[in-house]
Amino acid sequence: MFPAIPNPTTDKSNARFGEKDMIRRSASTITPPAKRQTEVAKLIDVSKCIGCKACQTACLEWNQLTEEVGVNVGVYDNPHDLTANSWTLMRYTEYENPESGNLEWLIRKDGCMHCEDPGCLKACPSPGAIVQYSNGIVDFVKENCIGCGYCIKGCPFNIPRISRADHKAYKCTLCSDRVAVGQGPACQKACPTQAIVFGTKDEMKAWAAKRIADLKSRGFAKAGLYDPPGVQGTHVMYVLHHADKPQLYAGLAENPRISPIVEAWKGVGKYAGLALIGLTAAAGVIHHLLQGPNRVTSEDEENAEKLAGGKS
Amino acid sequence: MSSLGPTFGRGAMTNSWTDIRNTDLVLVMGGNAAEAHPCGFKWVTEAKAERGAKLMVVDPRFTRSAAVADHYAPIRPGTDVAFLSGVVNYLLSNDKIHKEYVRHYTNAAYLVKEGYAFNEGFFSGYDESKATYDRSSWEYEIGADGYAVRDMTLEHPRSVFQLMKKHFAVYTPEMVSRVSGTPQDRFLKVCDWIASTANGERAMTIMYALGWTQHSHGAQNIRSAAMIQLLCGNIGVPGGGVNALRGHSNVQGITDVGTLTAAIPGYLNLPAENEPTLESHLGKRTFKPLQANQTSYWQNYRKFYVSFLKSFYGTKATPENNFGYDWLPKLDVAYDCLRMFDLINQGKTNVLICQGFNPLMAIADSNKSAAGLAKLKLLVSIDPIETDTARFWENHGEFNNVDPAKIQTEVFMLPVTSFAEESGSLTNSSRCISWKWQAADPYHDSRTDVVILADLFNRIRKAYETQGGKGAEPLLAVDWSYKNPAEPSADELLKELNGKALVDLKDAGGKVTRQAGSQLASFGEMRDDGSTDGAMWIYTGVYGPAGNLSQRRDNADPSGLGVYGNWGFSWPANRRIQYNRASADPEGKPWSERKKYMFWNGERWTGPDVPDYVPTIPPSQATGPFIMNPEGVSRLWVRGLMADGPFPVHYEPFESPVTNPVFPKLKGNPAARIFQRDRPSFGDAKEFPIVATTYRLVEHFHYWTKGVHMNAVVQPEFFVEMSEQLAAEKGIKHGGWVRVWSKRGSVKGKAVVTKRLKPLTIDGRTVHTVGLPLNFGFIGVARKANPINGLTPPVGDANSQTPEYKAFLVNVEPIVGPVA
Amino acid sequence: MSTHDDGSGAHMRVRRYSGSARINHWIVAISFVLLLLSGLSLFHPSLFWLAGLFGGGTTVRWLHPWIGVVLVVGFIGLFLRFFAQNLPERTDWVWLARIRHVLKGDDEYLPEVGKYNAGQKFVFWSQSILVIVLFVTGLGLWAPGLAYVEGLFGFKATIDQLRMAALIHAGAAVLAITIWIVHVYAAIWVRGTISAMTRGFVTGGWGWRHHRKWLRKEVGHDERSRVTPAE
Amino acid sequence: MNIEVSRRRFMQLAGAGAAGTAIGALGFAEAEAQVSAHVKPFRLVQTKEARTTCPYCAVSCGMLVYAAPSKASSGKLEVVHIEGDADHPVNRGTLCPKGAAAIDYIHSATRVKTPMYRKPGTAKFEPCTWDFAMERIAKLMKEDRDANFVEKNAAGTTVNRWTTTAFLSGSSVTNETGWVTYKVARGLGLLQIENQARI
Repeated sequence: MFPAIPNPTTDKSNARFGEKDMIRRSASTITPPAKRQTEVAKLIDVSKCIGCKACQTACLEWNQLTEEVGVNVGVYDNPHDLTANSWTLMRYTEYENPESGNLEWLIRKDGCMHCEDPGCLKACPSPGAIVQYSNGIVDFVKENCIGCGYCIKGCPFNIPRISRADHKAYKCTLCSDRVAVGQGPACQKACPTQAIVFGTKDEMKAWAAKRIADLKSRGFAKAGLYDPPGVQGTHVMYVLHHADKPQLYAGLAENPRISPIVEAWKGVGKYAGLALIGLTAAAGVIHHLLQGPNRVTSEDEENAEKLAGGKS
Repeated sequence: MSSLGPTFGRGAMTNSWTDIRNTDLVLVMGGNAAEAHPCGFKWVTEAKAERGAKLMVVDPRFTRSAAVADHYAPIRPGTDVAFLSGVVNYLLSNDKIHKEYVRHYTNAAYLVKEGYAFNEGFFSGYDESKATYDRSSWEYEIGADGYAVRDMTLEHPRSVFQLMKKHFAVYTPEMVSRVSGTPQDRFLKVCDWIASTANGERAMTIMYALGWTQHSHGAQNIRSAAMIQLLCGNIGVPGGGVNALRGHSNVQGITDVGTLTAAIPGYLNLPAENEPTLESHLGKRTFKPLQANQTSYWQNYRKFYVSFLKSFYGTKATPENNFGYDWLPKLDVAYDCLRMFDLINQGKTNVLICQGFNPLMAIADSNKSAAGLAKLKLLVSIDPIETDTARFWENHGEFNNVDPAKIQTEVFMLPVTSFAEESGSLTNSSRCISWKWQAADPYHDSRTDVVILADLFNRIRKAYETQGGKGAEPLLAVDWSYKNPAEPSADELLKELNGKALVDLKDAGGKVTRQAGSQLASFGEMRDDGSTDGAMWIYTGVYGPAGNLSQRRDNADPSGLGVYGNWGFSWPANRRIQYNRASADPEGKPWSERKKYMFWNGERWTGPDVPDYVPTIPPSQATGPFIMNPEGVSRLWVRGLMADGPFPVHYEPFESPVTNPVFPKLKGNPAARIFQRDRPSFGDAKEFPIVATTYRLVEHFHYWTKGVHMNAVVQPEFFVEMSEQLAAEKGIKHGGWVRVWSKRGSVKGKAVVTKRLKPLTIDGRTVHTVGLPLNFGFIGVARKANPINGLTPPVGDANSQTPEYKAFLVNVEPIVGPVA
Repeated sequence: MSTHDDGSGAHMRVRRYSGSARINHWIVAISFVLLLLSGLSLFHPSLFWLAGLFGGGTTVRWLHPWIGVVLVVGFIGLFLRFFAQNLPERTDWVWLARIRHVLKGDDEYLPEVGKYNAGQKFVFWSQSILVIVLFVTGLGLWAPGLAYVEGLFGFKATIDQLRMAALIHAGAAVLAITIWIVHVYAAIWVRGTISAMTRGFVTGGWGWRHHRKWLRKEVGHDERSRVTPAE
Repeated sequence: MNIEVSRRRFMQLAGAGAAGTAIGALGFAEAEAQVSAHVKPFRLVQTKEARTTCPYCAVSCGMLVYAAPSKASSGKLEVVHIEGDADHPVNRGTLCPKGAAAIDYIHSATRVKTPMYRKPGTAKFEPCTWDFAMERIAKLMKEDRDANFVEKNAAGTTVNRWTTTAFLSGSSVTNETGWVTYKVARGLGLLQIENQARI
């Protein structure tokens, strides 16, 4: 039994982390704090998930988001994709396991993975619009967001969405406001089967190990933890029955990392680009200094007049 | 509930939600706990994770419960009895039963009297013209001592045990597969796993819900399951039980309170008109023990009845007037909801009051219901939200195509407070009564149900006082001496349910044990002379001298068995596992260390729970653990307590794609509740070859949450689930529109084509099943849909009268989307 | 024929650009500069301050694409006006082969060129291509634009396509800026050029020195208002 | 509460090391007061908390309801948030998608705000007063009862029943409401009384 996190208090309490615990800030150079807070993580045990969507409504409720009533398109996934208001979403996959002959209904809660190396933050051009705290939470700061959508391209998991209403980017905050007062995220608290648990990252890894042992005992030899090294690990992790095939779970990235395209764009690209521009400008200046202006001589003018005169 | 009672003595979930953590094996069948009771289902995933328990799911669809199961077996809707009877046969023929338990704690040893018979699907005593059984031959052989005769060797051919072996022999794995469509290997795996618990070392729990009850033979589904649990010795033990997962937050409490046609609170009965006197009523129900030294708790029926009458009529109830017995209304027939809507449809009912009830959506055959509502003079809806019923007269295009001008019904919608705007107690599925506190002010002009009903009652009574009228006397006799008659408080009402001493109660020695005016601590204190009151004996103790125990919030669990004995109050007498005496062997020792719960310590019964037993009766007295039953034991064979037979029989649903493969002469349950008028509304397999079953979705609660925005967001629209094979056969596109129709009505929805539904081979034929979620309608914020019960048949279970929502016939075709 | 006194001496003036061409050019030029400034503000954190010129990053985010649209429309105008004169000729190769002389300003060693020399043609064609590239990739970065295009053609761009669009957009922008710098520098370095786009005229000497073939053609043409000899 | 204790025990079991890493104080190196411009303030501060039971299924989960004075409606206490009660032994703080969205039930677009009346043959509901509604309903019910109440059946047995009015009782009301409902309905002599237990 995963121990319940005690109920919240309504007394005034101060946030236990904030600005000075930032270790990364988009489009800015900052000095990270000397001491890092204990890293937190949310662990999603897909093998315990019943796909009830309590996480979805709890998220909407706590974050006071209003999503549109959609339609059914032949699947249980509703809404059909993450949106600026739906920060988490159950994705359902019907998988006929060729080894066991059993049908498996794989249900994965999609949402921000809170990467240790966040691609969104890397891509973000607006200073302070995306921050990463030393406990691992990657948060969007609405006031600083300009709505360019670069974070979407930067994200290896295709998570952030731009609001059509206010043109700001949104995604799961890991309920930073709740975590700040010692609570778990709203989705975690609601999860009926405690498929979602929350604690320090070490605790979550220990918890996952226990779950994986149980799954192995039930014939899932490849059960494992999804904490992808390509992004230096995540602060939202999955326990998967088929950890060798994450793509089975509605296309969970097999080896996520910040896309090389994004690396090229926001890494070497931006320096190379500036350098090229700078060099060209400098070349012009130097050329001008060395060569001086290319002036029209009076001879030229006379020749021209002659030409014109000759004609007229 | 009408099957657990006849088997065990009480009709309620045997164990508790938190006890499920102690199980080794879970069978989810006739329900979909993950979908309908997600937060209770956590105890299943907990048992899996912490105890290594296994989960099996048997369901027509691969459900959300199946998504986390270790084993899944498909089944054709309406064939659960065949499947479970197959398990019974497996256990008996392979001798995989818990022998000692069966011998001592069930009626396996009891001899059935001569004359009882079972032939080609019919029990002795069937009257075809009335479609009912004369149950007089379904009785034990009674010995000279007045007790039932037993054969403890279980060898006597007329012993229940031997009759059982004979009765179930036909349900071989081949037969089960032929009837249910379950592949034999999948069926046998279920049997094998169940058999692994028939030993007192391991326990299995069975979790079911409306998937078993909503059949014309629903009660017998549950009976079959109860028998399996008895054969395995899984009743009364931690992690065992037959757990009825009930629907509404307080449906257990409301069933206890008995707002049902023939009930009096606490499972007492409303008198019938052939019981003209109090004695004639009590005499039939004060059961004498059928075996020496048995508790036969219903011997106390009279005390509970009189205490009820004292609460109902107050000081006006006196020994001289039989405590007001004459004033009680007397039944001519039972007015269950099927009959109710039949009468409404016939125009025989003038006024309908719906309190938190949306019958247009909820009752079978919505078109029949709608036509009936239009014949009412007055319809009152007391509900926090607008219901489809309250707006039945409004035109909603093809979803409710009516002409308001032609409907003369007067309709009121009265706004009532929501759950968060009032205080009071609720009883959960596992009988635990807990208090809730008002959290917010009433929304707009809404008022509590209590204020509304008190206002109505006071107005009507005042009119009778001033103007007189028919039946004024019984009406004015009702006790209404609340501090504020306009608003009786929840506190005083719960006290009234609990009961108090009206005079000083004295023991045999004349010592005062309870002072006049003091609340009763236990129903053991109730008297039949009018010296106590108490509207509902089973709740006595919840508000005793120690105060309102439903408010207790101590979640300590010293035993680690999930007992939580100081959280709220669990009826009866704060017992958390019913029949828990059965967790020990006849000598009073636990069956095993692993399953240790209640045991005899040499002086008394002890353990983490309250013994469901007189705590001082020693094992030597051989008093049975099923104290409500006059036998003291549970019933594998239920005598005449059920309308359609003492043993379960496989009956096909009333609309079935095949002839009953087991008993070809049977056409549905011969004793089912059916009105002759409705017979023409049944379709046959030629016209309607596809089986349909209805169910709820986890994202919605019945017909309420289609008006709840967030729930509409996560599941916005009605759909029809079907297999890839059926979709291909009919040319239906995934996500495309389809029409589904039965003999009674038609609905339109989106097709969810899925691998989770597969065609089954039934008696050599391919049978398709479609799944129809029930949560949509024409009022709310979710997308509009036709009421699903426009399709369902108006036939009810023989015992509970529950309609057959789970198995009927339809046809399906692809269509162009509706215009509306 | 008319006379014109520009105060710098009485040189012959030759009309190089009509009024509408100049307006067209400056629309493109201004939008290019605005795009450059706003684009660079999102390109590198050290340049984010540029967004302040537009009222902040949010404005940049929505304004930049619309300026882009203006530029594209303007550029189409320029393209239609000038593409015929920018078609490559054999002399362009000679000119290119003698790029050393170009850089030294030794125009006398260069072949006579028409309205545009090979360098200018390079600017014209490369910017034409880059504008197309920037427009197409820009759509991928512009939510309403993308939604419109996806709706129009009924497809859904993959996230990798969008990433690639971002990368290409940035790369193309860098190239465009680089070429733009060459263009601006050339206009400054080659004195007498800017008036072509401000007042529409160049001196005859400028034409003689840099675009002699063009000048010959202009002179040989119907003179009305095109060539204005000195008094 | 013991849940807190067992949580600490878990932390140790799970090898998290020092007790300081428990979520309660979530290992934040600098746990002292720190006001942040970034992390949103916790929105339950200074709301009023009450413990209630979920209105939906029969798991009857414990819920915490947080209310605050309404701005729109003259300071009436209005629900602002609902979450599970972690102390409740059955649900342990969890809620299903319905329970977690219960606030939208309270504020549902289809919530009835005031008594509504539909006259025969008309096509709309009109608001009415409580007094009008209750008086009219009481009058119509008495008329029906006077017309159809049966004191004695054909055999002369006292039966005191009224079978032309039906009452469908909700199964989500409290036990106390259920009892009042029973008393009123049965007291009037009704036999047509049902709840959702059967369906």
